[in-house]
Amino acid sequence: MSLQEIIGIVFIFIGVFFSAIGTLGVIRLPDVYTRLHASGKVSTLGLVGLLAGTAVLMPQTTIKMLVLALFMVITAPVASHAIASAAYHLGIKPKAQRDDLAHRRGTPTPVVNGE
Amino acid sequence: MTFALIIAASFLSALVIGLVGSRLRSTLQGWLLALVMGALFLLALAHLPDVSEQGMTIFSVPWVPALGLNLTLYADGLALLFVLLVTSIGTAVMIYAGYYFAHDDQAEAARFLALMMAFSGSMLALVLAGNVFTLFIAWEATSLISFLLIGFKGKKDESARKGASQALVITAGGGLALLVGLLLISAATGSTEFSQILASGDLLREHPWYTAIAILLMLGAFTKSAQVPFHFWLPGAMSAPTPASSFLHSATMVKAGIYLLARFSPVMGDTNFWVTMLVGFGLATMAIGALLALFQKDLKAALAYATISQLGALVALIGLPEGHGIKAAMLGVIAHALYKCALFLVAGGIDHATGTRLMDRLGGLWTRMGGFATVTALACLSMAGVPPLLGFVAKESLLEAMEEQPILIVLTVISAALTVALALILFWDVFMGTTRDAHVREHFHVNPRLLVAGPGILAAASLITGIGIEPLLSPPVSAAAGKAVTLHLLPTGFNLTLLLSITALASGAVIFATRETWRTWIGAPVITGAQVYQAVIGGIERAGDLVLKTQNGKIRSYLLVILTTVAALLLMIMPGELSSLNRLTFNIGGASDVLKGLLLVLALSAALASVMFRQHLLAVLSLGVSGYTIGGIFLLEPAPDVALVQFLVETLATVLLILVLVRTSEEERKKAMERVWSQSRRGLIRDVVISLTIGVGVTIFALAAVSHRPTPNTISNWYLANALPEVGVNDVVGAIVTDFRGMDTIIEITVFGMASLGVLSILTRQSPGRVVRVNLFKRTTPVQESAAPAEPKEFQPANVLNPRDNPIMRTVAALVPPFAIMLALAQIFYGGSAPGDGFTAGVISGLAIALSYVVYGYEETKRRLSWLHPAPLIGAGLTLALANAIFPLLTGGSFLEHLSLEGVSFAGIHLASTTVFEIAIWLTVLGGVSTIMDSLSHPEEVETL
Amino acid sequence: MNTFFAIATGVMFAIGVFQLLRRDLIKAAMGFNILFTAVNLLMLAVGAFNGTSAAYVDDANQVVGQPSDPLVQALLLTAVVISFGSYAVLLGFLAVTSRRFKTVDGDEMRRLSG
Amino acid sequence: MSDAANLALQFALYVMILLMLPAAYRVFRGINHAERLQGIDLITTLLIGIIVLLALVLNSSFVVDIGIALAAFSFVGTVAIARYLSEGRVF
Amino acid sequence: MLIYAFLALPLAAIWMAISNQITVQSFTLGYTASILTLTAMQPRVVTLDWRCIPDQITALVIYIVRLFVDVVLSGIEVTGRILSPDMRLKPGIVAIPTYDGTANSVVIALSANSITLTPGELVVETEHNNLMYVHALDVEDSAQNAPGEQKARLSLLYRIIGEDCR
Amino acid sequence: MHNPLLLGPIFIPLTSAALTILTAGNRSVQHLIALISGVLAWLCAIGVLLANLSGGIQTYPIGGWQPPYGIVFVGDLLSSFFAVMATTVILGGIIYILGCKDKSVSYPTFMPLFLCMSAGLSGALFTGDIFTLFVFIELMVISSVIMVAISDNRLGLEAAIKYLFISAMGTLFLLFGIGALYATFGTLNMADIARLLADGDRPLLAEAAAVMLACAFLLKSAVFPFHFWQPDFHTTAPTPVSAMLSSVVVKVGVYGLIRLVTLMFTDEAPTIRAILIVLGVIGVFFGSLAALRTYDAKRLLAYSTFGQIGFILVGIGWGTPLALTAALVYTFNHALIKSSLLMLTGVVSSHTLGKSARISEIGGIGNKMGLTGGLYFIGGLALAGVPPLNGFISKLALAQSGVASQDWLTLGLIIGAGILTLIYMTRTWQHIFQRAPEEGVKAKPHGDSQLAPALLIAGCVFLGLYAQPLLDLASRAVVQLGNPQVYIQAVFGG
Ligand code: NA
Ligand code: NA
Repeated sequence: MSLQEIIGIVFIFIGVFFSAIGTLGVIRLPDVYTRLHASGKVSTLGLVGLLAGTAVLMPQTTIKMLVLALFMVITAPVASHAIASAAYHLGIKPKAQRDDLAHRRGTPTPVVNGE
Repeated sequence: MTFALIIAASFLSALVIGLVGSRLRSTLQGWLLALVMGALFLLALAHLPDVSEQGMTIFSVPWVPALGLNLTLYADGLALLFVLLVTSIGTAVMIYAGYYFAHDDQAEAARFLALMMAFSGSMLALVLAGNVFTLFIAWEATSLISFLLIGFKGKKDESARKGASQALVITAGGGLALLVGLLLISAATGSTEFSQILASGDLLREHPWYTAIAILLMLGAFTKSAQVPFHFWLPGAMSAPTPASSFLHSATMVKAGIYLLARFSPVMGDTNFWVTMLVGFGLATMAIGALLALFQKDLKAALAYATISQLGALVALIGLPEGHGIKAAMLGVIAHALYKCALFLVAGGIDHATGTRLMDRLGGLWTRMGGFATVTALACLSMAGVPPLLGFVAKESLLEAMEEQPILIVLTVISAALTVALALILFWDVFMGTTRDAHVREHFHVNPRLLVAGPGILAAASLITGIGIEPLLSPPVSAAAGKAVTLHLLPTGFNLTLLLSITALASGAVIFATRETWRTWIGAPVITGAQVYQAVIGGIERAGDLVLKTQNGKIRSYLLVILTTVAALLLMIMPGELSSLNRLTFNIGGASDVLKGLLLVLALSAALASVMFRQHLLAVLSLGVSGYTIGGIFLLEPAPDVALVQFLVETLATVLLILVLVRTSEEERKKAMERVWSQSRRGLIRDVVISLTIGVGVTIFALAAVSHRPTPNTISNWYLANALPEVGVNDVVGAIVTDFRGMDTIIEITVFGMASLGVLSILTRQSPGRVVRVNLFKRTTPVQESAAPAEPKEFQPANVLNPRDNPIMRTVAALVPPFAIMLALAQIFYGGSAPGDGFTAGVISGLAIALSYVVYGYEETKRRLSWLHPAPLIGAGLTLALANAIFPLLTGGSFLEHLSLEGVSFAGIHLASTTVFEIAIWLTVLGGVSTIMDSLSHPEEVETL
Repeated sequence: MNTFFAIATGVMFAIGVFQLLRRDLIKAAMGFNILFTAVNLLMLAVGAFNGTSAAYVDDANQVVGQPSDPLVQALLLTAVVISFGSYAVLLGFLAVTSRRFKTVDGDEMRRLSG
Repeated sequence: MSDAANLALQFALYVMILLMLPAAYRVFRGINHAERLQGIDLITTLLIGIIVLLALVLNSSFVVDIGIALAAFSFVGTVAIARYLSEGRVF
Repeated sequence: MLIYAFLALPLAAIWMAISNQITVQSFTLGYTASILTLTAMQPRVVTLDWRCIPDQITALVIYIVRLFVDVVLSGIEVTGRILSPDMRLKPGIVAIPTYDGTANSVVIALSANSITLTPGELVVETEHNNLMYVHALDVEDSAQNAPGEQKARLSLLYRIIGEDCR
Repeated sequence: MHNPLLLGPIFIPLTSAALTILTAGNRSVQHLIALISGVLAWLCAIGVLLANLSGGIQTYPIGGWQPPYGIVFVGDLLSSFFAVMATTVILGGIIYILGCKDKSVSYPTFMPLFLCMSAGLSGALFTGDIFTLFVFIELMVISSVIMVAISDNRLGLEAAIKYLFISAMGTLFLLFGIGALYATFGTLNMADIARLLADGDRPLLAEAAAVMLACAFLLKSAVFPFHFWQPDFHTTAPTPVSAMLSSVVVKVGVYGLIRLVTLMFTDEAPTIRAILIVLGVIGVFFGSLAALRTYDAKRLLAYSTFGQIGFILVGIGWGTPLALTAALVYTFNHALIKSSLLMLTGVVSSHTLGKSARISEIGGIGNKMGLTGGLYFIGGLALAGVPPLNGFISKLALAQSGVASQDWLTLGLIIGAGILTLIYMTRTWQHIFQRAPEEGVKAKPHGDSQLAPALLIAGCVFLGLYAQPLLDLASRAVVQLGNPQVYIQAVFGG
């Protein structure tokens, strides 16, 4: 294996690792809001890793990878935001020690219940 | 040729009277037509000497030679006899009809008379036919015209419509049997021409099909000539205006069956079967008809049953072996026609004058209708068989023909006695005594004076022919009988025949005298053919109702039937396939297979989950997952182009399905879903069994397909080799889609465009009047200002809920769509070397626009994208695609030929027709996707074409 | 693997048929979708199976490895688009049934019978 | 690319596809719609990763185009469904 | 709109990337296509001031780099939590002021974006362009730090949109 | 012979469809385009037929790609015969549309859909490629389904939904068959498949393909037990569409079946034919009995189509040259008769207040409509096979071939069922045109124009009186069908 391949593979494994952790988080974390942190950030990081690895292993795709990564970094948080917002609207209460939003809406604060 | 002219003249005068008759007085119409008829009669008479015993083809025009269908006329004595009959009776009837309609609408009279003339033509064609199909055509034509004539008063009279329909069904149904019989005859003899058929008697009688042919011919004849058990249509046909009843239903049309039997008797007759059938049915009909006639109160009905009886006698006569009865039959035809027609016409006159035909309301008309009474007396005497009238001669020959068989003679005498009784009843109850109904007495209309002329001529003819025109009558009868016949018109001595005649007269008188007595003893027979007919029709109708029950309206049961059928078919064929499955291997060849397997498991479980979920959204989402996974499988295949399309289509499908969820009432959806889950155990098991059976069938099918795959020989290798040199692209799939099989793609995008126009149409149809016409480049906004209630809310968080005020969403919605459209454009221009093409570009652009909708809202997006007229875009795209396809034709090339500017390329794009095509696809698909989404989301505001 | 693939096709088909036979028309529409997916899988099984590389040629008109059958892929593209068109029309219809017939239950939508 | 690298890539691909199972589990057995949507979002992200890896395995750079396209339009899908969840309509 | 001429540049770059054609011709085509696309789609993004462009670009690059850094950091941060046995969770939703009720929507979007990519934070809702409700994994920590971070973030964002031209 | 005229019946309507989308704002222009395209398509179809008579089978490889690699259009006598029939009736339909007062017909998307349906129809007839056949059939299906859904009859939607589901089954069968054929032979060109089938062994899979394709075609022509969609669909369609569906569109299935048994699956043909006879007889009775008892005059005609297709299937089933000739002639004549009858029913129901053809509402409505009544009567008689109309010729030919086949049971059954046709047609005629309307029922003074049905009925009469040419044509087509080698050579050598 050439150095380029080693670097590429390393990146890819980093990517796979974070993807796995992101998925694990989605299983493990207690409510949808906390899980969004895992699915939105960690798995995005995983993807970025994979993209970086691909860019190394297949240099002709570097710019494409960059474009894709940028796109994901810009849209992934928005998607998370959209899901969180929808969840809150659906009346899914966060497991929260403090809920300014509920407070603002006039509902008594924390109901520790994700279901 | 003359005979052809006679037929043509009938039809022609029908046409003329139909066209101009309404301007003439109906009596004039009647006289004119009588003139024509009379002329035709004389013309035919003039040809009497020309017609030899041996018939011959006199006229033939090929019509459809391939089917042996020619218009052939064949003349012999038999035919001539009937021609004379039709034209002579016709003359009288036409005169009568003119007066009969004197008080009616002239146009109606013209319509009626035209039909009558057309009938004459058809009847003449029937008897002169020299080709089996000519015969059949004329046969059906008479049935049809009879149908129209019976139903002539059908506008108000339901029984007329019923009777017409019944008569048609019976006679035309018999006609179909006749057709088959004629087909068999022509198949057996190898010809459709009478000239040959009539020379093939031995062949036919020996033929294995003989019985079948005989039965079929008899079916035709018996139905037409109202033989038991088909007789009932004839009384039912009495709703026809009287001239029609007398002409068709006593004198001519009902004799068509007699004619048919007589015509084929030389080649088909004289076998045991023939004799038994004809004599059996004939005599039965004769007796039953005569009996039933006595129970009728309606004058016309009584006459109809008497006709049935007489027809029965004629059939029996024709059936007699060795042509014994032919002479009597021919005489009977003439005699019956003359007196019965006259009687019918009288009945019409009475009906006209008194407004009723019920004998128990009539009586004592002698004083008021002297002419009619005289006519009736003559006709009744003829009917009763009193010398010197023709009826006597006919009855004499009848008895003479029968005299060898005691049973026959007994039946004949009984019937004759009944007929005598009927004749007496008819005359006595109508004309003698006092009028029984006061209303009739007071409301008597005087008939037109000359109304009696028609029946008078006929009655006179009965007398004259009886007394002394033997020379006139002899040749045709001889011709029909096929041998010289001597007619003895008056008793030649006291023999058995005369004795029987007298017996019949005497017993008839007794029956007449005791009529009050026996009428109370025996009620009218209960079961009649009409009831059987009703029962049969009722049975057919019930069968129809049963059939209609299968159309139960449930789409599920329809699908169930279809799928069960296919499952059965698959299970029938596919097990045979199992033997060829030994080529199958269960190995897993490498990583790609494992991955595919994983994805397959995922796809299947997602699909299964979509079945199991009780909430629609969940089912939609799992379906989406399943679709994405399938896309993954395509990718591993590797089929990147298909995978991309699959991803896109699945996304779009999910969005659309959600739009549908939005537009359907949640309550109804929940109700439906609850019902799905409360399905009975039996139904569930049935569905599962069907699904599994089909699954197994498809599995075997797929296994077979997999094991048969023709690796080395497919035409695909040609595409792989030629994509780059011929079309200049690296993506072989793309080359096939846009060039090698570009036509499929044109149609495919048309389908897509039409589908979207369909969604548009069906959704905007809900709000009619919203058709907005747009200029392609100028927007006339259909958007109505929705008067949104501006209720101030306490707290309005700006979130996804209200993305218009959500800066996060707005910004992303500004950035992503241009990016997506650039992506789409790249697929259009560089699709030749990468996955993606015009279609994927269109969907991506459409989804980008959808994002704008989601975020900016419908109205704001419409304002911003003022160029976007989705539906016209479809038209533009299709037009471009077709123009691109047609263009090479103009330069002498092929339709959809690949054109490219050799050596010219810009930014790596080879300038070729393919690019134009891709742009066209893109436009169409973009228009389509936008149209679908617009209409599903905002049908009230959507801009239509 | 082919064998498994074929079996999976059959299973997918069975699922689709079962779903199609639900009285809830929206579910039945999903069954429609699944059935077409299944038939697409079958088409794939028919032709494209032994490929190790996509059906692309390089600029020297060479194919690397064993390409998957391009014709079947092209047919699939057409079939996918066409079945999607039908599906979209069906969805369009379902979108108005609720309003027009006041039901999305197939068994209740039987004014046309007899 | 060397065999070892290829093996590693295939391994990575396996793991990524296996990861889709728990993500799909979130969709199928989620407690509420938001979680299911989250699961779908995750699946899409994983799928993009898989596509990129596949481009490497198949050694065909054009496959990544599919990933880019998928990223673009799956985002639309997520946002649309989120809006449907919160407001009951899409646009 | 002049701004599109400017915005078309990155799009043209993206065009060259996705079409794999890094040539002048490709740029020309891509640029033309971008202009057309932008004109067609009418996105409303930022105002343009020629004098500020260099600064804007600098700020944008810094922002993008920070974005990537944030992705990495927050990824690692959350990973740490997921992998720890008790996940050290003190979740909650805190309101963070955006300081300026009249803030440009782009600013809010970008700041929301970067908040969401900040370790342990996720924007749930925004209110009247001056308040964001942020879900935090460690609510105390976030309540303490977020306003300050937001201030720094905003100054960068105002540079990007050219309102805080240096 | 490469003959670009083959493109006409397909691409002239298709192009016109595209143009009518663009000119949707102006109905007159739409109508003009449609009329011109109808005439041109008709002329092209006739041109192909004539070229065929003089120069043998006509082909056209699309894009210049030679078969079996490219798609080739083939106009042999069979397909040009069908195409002439289709374009004739379609032209009639277009003329009807010009004078039609239906709301749905005035809808701007109607014309494009109608033209696409006709393009799909001709395409399905002319294509020599089995997959393209599928594509064209889908075009036809989708266009017609939409026109039915937007029909003035509010239940059109219900019918359309049901049809869409059932038609999907047909699509599946078709794709199954295509897949199996491709799996076996690696090609899609029908001539190529025929060649390979004739040369090599015939694996069971190919037989499965035959069955699947047959099922698809049976479904398209609404043969028992795949018929359930048809009465609903044909009844609720807007009149001009219903006239096309019931007369020519169902015939695509017939065409496909004939192709199947004469070109490709000649060895399996006896089995398929035996099935066709059984299904045909069932259809004859099923359709005729249902027609007798149904509640709507249009629906009656739809059920009648079900029955009449049965007659045609029996002809194909007998399979002798004469029987096939009869089936072809029957197909042609039925197309003219059924389309005109449906149009006439439409004319009458356009005079009712609710545009209804329900028996309960339509009674006596035609009482004052002498011409319509006369035309309907002639049409009804033609349908029942009464001489001298064209329906008689077809029935006669069929009956003769039945005698020649000596299949007495079937012959007896179908002849017996013939009387049912007569019963329901005359009953309906009496009900609509002869009786007086119910008290208080007034017919609207203006309704659809009856030019088109009058022309078609004139055609019926003409083809009855001047029947030989059509028979000759059909029998020439049958002779050609008897030798598939000619077709194969024309595709590959031409
Ligand atoms: Na492509
Ligand atoms: Na491509």
